[in-house]
Amino acid sequence: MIRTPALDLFPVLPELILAGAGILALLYQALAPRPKVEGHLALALAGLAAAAGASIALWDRTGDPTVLAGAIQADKFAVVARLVILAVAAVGLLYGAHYYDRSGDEARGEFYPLVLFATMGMTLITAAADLIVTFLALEILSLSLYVLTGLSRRGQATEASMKYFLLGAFSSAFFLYGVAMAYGATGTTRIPAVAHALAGQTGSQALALTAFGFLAIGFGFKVSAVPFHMWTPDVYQGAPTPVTAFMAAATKVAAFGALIRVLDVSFHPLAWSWEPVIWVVAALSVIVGSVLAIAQSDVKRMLAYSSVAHAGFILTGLTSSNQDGIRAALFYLIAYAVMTLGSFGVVMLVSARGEEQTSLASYAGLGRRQPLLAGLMALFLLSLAGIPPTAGFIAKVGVFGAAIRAGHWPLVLIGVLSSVVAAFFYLRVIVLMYMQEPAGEQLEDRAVLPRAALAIPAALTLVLGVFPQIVLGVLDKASVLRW
Amino acid sequence: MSAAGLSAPPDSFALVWLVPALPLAGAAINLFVGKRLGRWAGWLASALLAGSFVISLAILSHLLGLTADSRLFVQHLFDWVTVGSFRAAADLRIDPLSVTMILVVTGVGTLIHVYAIGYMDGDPRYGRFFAYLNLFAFFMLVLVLAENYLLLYVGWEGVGLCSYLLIGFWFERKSAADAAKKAFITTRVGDTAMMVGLALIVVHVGTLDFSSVLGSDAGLTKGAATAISLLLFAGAIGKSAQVPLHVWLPDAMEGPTPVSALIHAATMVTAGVYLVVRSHALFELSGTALTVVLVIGLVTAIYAATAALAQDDIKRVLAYSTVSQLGYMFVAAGMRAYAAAMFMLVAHAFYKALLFLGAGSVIHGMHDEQDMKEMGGLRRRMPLTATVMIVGALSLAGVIPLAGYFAKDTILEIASTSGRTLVYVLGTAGALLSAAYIGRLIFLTFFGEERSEHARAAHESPAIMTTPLLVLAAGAAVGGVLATGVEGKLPTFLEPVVGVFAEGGAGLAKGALVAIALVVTATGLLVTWFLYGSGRVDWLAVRVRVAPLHRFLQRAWYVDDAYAAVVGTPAKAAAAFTAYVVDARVVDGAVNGVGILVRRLANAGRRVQTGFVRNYALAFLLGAVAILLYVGVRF
Amino acid sequence: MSWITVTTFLPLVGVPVLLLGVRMRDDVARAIGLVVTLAVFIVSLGMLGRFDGSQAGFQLVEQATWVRSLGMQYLVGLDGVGLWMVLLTTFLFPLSVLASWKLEHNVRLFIAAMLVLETGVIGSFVALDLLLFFLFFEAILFPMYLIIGGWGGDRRVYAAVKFFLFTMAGSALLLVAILFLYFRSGSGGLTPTFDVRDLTAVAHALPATTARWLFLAFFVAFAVKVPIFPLHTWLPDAHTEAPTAGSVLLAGVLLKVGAFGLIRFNLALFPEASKYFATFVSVLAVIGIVYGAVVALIQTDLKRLVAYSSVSHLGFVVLGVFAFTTQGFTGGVLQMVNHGLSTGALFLLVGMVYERTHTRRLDEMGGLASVTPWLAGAFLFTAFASAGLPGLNNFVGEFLVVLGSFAANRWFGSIAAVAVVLAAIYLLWSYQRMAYGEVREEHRGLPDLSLREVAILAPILSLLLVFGVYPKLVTDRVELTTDTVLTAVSPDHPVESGPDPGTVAAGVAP
Amino acid sequence: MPLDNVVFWVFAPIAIASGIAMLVQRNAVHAALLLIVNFFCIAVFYLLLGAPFLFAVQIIVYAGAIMVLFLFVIMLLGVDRGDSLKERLVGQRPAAIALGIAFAFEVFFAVRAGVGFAAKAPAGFDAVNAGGNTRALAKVLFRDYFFPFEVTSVLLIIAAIAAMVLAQRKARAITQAEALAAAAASEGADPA
Amino acid sequence: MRTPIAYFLVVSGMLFAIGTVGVLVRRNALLIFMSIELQLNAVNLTLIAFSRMHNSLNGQVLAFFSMVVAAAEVVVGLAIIVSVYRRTASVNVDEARGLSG
Repeated sequence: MIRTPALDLFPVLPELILAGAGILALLYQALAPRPKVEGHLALALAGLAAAAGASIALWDRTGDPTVLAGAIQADKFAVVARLVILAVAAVGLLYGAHYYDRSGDEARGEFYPLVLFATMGMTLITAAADLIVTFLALEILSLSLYVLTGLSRRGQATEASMKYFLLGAFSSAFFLYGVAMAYGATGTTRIPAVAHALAGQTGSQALALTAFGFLAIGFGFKVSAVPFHMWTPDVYQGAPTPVTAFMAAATKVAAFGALIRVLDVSFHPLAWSWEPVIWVVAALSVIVGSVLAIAQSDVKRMLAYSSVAHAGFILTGLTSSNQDGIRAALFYLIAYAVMTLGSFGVVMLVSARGEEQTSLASYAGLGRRQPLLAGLMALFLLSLAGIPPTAGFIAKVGVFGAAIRAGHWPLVLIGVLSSVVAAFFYLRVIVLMYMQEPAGEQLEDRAVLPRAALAIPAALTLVLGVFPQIVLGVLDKASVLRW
Repeated sequence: MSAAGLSAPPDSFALVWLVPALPLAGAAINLFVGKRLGRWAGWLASALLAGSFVISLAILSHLLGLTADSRLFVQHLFDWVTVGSFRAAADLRIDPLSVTMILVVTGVGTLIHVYAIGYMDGDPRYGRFFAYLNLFAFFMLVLVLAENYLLLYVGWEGVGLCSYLLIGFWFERKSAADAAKKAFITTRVGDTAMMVGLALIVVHVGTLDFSSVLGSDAGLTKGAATAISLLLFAGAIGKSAQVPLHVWLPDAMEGPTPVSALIHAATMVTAGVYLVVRSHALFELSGTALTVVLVIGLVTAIYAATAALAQDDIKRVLAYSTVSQLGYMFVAAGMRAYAAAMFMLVAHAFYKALLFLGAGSVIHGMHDEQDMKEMGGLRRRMPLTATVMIVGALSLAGVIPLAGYFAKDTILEIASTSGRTLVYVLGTAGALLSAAYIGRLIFLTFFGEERSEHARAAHESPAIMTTPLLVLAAGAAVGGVLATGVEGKLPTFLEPVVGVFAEGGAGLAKGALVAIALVVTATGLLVTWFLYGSGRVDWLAVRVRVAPLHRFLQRAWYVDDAYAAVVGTPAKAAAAFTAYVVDARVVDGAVNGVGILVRRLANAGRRVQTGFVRNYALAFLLGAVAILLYVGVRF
Repeated sequence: MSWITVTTFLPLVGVPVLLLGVRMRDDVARAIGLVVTLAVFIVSLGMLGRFDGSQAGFQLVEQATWVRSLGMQYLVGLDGVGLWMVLLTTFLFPLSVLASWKLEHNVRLFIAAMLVLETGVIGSFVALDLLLFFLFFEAILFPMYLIIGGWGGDRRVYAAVKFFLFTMAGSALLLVAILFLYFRSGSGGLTPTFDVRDLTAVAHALPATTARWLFLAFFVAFAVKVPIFPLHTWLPDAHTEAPTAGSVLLAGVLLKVGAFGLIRFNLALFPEASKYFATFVSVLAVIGIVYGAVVALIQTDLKRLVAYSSVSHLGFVVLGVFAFTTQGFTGGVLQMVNHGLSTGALFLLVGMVYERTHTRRLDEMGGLASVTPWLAGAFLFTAFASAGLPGLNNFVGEFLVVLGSFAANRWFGSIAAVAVVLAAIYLLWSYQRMAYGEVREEHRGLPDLSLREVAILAPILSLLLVFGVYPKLVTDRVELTTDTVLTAVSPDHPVESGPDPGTVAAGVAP
Repeated sequence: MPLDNVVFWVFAPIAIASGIAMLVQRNAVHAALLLIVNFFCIAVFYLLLGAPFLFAVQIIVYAGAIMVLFLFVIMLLGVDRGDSLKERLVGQRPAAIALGIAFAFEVFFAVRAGVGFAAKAPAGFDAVNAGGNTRALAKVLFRDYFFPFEVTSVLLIIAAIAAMVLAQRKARAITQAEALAAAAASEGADPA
Repeated sequence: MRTPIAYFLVVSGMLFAIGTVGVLVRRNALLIFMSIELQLNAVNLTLIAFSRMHNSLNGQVLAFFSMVVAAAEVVVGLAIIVSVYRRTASVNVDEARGLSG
């Protein structure tokens, strides 16, 4: 008989709830005579809410930080990351419900379970304490996203889906190779155990470093860091906008969550060796993302490049391998999630029925035509550009501060100068909205509900900008990785 | 303002602040409600200035009642600039020099105000004119009453402002607007040097108060004194239209004639002389500076006199004459004969104001014709004007016993007795030229045949204009009583300020000097009579025959043209180069260049994003290999 | 009462009302703007009353924890320089609102942008926490950008973007330096801080080379804003394209943030480096003075001309400040106020001219002195003030700067003085082309100043005169700040404060 | 030369060669077959390395199910005519090959530094595999890795959804590919 | 076993490299995908080799998980490729260039 260890499933309750909700959604779609959008939405949101509740309940959990035979890390970091992802998913679902309702695609019932499963993968990855769990979670979220990306009638979506899949699978192989190398180096894939082995010099340095390299490549792909970013613009542009919003915001949080664990736990003993890699990748991301965004004429594509740049900023924070860096990165991720959701939400509302109006030109005169949308968009763009008093400003100060504290001021210099370049293309949209006349007739989506949903990111953008301590106070605790 | 004044002893000195304040009030009133006052604006302005004159007289009498040594009073109005150790207050100074000046300014000024009531009658901006005139008087009085250089500078620039406003009073005419601008800017060149001079004073002495700077314990070195003096003198050159900054004054004749009389003859232009006299301690300490003053004055005196010879515009003759006469004052100052300079200043104020106002009367009568070629024989049409102008002319030419004679004769005498033979000779030559150009003016204007319709239709001016003329003529005639030679009344009065002139002994005998002066004057007048008054010479034909020379003189030795070529054109080109090449192309070009560069980079980067998924994978692998290479190096 | 906090954030009171009042009439929006800005002005006057000129250091300080995790505090306070900058700001804003009365489209948004801008600017002047300062400093950008780009001239977008990016690029380095200092202050087990007062000691203890690099980082940020040659090229475009209120505030207030930053941060934090770079900075300032004036000489666009004159005038400020003499410094500060008033007034007047003639090109104007004598008169008055005519405000400042810099370096002072001539040339030249000569046919019958315009001009022109005649209003309150800053720069600097009583006594001198 | 060495040196070249041959093979079906060969070689290595269970899984699942699915799709889509090997992207191929070689070398050096070519496998693996590899594996799997094991189920559900969603036709008729994909999904779950 | 573990690792690395090159040089989406499968198999070999080296079965378990993942991935991947083929009647990835720049 195989003796199974004591089951403490409490720490993975959120994932279990999500998986359950996903299966229920699937069943609803399959068994209900006429599955309704409202039904799906209610079910999915309830699942998210329950998962969130379960996560919050984990906040004060004491006891062994590593549970389930070393597979899961039950710390505050995971709680915060989960909550962010769940919130993003909720907004993403709201967007999606509206989007598929509007586009007249036969009710995409699969959207809801897929988002729930993807969310589960994302929350799981941030809590993973074993590299193989990380890998599995990574695959869960990736496979869901490949499908979600193709979840549209448009040819672009299919193309994006294929590109995403091929490159994603390619990068998965690298990631897995990294896991293998880590195993080879230390004889284990438990994230804390790897660290212990490396700190105790019992592992092989060479293999460990190689493992780090491969894992960094895999994560680099997921977080869209240069030069592993090239799928990003195509996929962001091709995917249905709600999926883009969800993917852009949540994947980044999830992937960075896992990356932070890997870097700051597993490979913490090798920090001196990996910091330069992150440094260079951060610099490249910031520069390439900012510069290439300038030449774009499609808003989604532009935001995709901007997301590359933001990945670079977060990495900038991570060059400091301590609590400062983690806290800064977490805050940045929260801020980024908020503003990305917000901006893609506006993009969705502007883009009319399908995705006809995602070109920059369709933003001309938006300030006149739809002052509310334009105002919100301006707010999100300013936040993305890092102008106070928005969340983006505090976020940038945080990551730059962390990097400077670690002595990486040249990187920060690159970062701030790239922000200036980046400001240019954010401003360009604002120029279009407020300083130019509308060009021709535009289709307009006047739905109220998604607009109301936008109030959440808008409010958060300001609140995080003016009273960041609310969140930072929480992050002070969450940025301590217990292992 | 008045608080400080009231705390002073209850005599007329305490009222000194009213001297500038009255015209200031007039300016304010006329500026804001002048239109409503109508003709009363002029009367109000004149009355207020007359009030100042009365107070000035009271102050004079009070001053005369004091012993020579105690003739100094400083009224503190308020602290103006106090920064660190540097302090400059709004203090007014009463001493013989400033009292002399305020008497001239308020006295002659009042007369000119009254004259202007008639002259400006019917002008649409009548009220504003008097506002400006009053404002001018205010600044001029501040200038001469100031107890420190900074306050003096306020007046100095203020009169420049008013000069600008008044020259450009008829701004619809482009020439007037141009002249106004030219006047302000040209004088500002000198003013700037003066400002640097003030800075230098502060650096060396720490204060700008006359009592400290000019006192014996200022502790200036000879070099510093030279630098300061020359910088101050540069200001004087600008304001008093000396070579090489004289070019603005002839053009300034675009202003209404009372303005020319008040500002460009009697008062403002003499501020330079006042400055030199006031600062004589510095100049004397330097020595070199005095020589410069002397040379500049001498050159100007002769140069301007030659130019005056060839002008056709009656006011331009007088303008060049003023420049020349101011040169004489600087010559005097340069010879340390400050009292002589001051006397010439006073006398000149009378006869030149008289000449200008007379010319104004002529112009008025000629329906705004200023060209002497169009005049002639006006003595019949406007006898009173002719009479007083001839008095003024004779005074200027230096005919005994008119005021002008004493003024000029004193200076030449000093030149001779102090052994400055060259100065004496050139000064005498200048006197000859003076007699000639003023004679030419008189003969062309008042004698001979009427040469135009206007001349034939000319008429005498109203009493409001002629009355001041008469007063001034009296002054020009008998002003000599103030000063006969170095021991006259005015020199004695000024002695506490400027000291006694104590050089001499050498040179020609008094009788010889008088004789030479008479001969010279007579020659000048006679020659011009022969040429222009006798009717025997076709002067227009002569002019054609000596055209190049005439042109040379008429254009005042082409100085203006030279300036335009040497300063104006290159400066404009340099400015254009800076703006359109340096600023737009280089500096801004660099800025936009960065923008373009980033954009190009972006477009190049876009091309990398080909859409080929295999390219993406290649980039991916490139990154992967690079990272692995790095970690490979690390182990 | 928390004077500073109230003054700083009072403007924001109007913003939600304006943004949410979708159906609001334009008049109501304007009225809200005017009432709020006037209220701010009145409150700020209270601040003037509470300020004690005889007390060194920062006053009316308010402190509160804010973003504990980042070490950022809400820390505000005033010294003499800040006080006048705040007053200048609160004074100019109501005038700018009034000047924008004729603005037509999207008035609500415009007024809201103005109010946000006001908070940003005041905040920059009062912040004593470096990061808080940076926050305000950056927060200024967007509203100003909107004002230029939304309501400006033909090339408004170019100008607005240029303004934004230029300033942001400058401040990029600033942020790096600020963070660097912050962490430096935490070395040795201390709690790191952004508190300027505490950082002063930290910064003074830095190695010379480090301090110099930091100085440069700060300097670039502020030099862009001032602007110091050759970082000025955003200014003419921004000024020219901005609507009247934008130009007024840009010239009157925003540029001062740069100069203020130099004083508050560069000099105070890095005295040694300031001294080290003094000649370099002064040379740039002198170049700016002459350069701005020379370029202004041949501008045909009235606004552009005034813009370049700003470059020249701000050069005076920098020159004075970096002379490290009491006179120069005080003159510089005085010039900050003066320039704000006189150039602000010039832009107001240019706006009024433009409203009538619909052109800014000098060659399309002429004869305005005949049709609109009061407008022309006001313009001339201001032009003379700007040209440094004694008795009006600029003179004293300029003279003190010349004096102060002259004491430090004869050449700088002298060259700066030369620019005074150039100022007279371009101002008079432009006035002549605008106001003198024959009236153009299409300009006959233009109305002279309206009551609203008189209400705008009367206060500001009066101040031009008041500060010219009685500059002590400003200088007395700046005196101790001057001493503090200069003592830091050169410890051997003689503390010169106050006239010794007695020497001023009126009466007959010996 | 011991047997395992012989086996290694026989199958290693075949594995490499079949891999390379796959790259240059124009016909997709042939390429798939070459891949099966390759997988078989790898399976043999598993046996050598003491993983008989995985040897079986490799052959059944990989070579059997997965590659058959590939072949099926190739034929279904009719893309077995063979495609041109001409490269249109400039520099793509040389760069790819160069980087590939560089990559292989990097791994080589990492292995040399991290493991060393002298190091033989430690003794005592039989003890690890005590009670049979499958049983030992199960012990580890269900004790240490039971949670990840459960997690894989989600993966499979997603695979099923993917098959349904992406391959569905408008009429929502279940196509062969869909059926196959679904079948493969359940097969993937089988070994568990 | 006498064969050094490193040999297996090197073979694995070479196979991975071959798979990588395959992704880069093949244009048929199916072949690219097959190359990726080759990469995954190479990794599995590495895992099992390390498992032998460490005398632990963890590596084998990891390889097992990897196979499950590979299976799921194949389903999704083939479904995507089929849907692309449906739309464009081609599995040539070079023809998928609707998104670029």
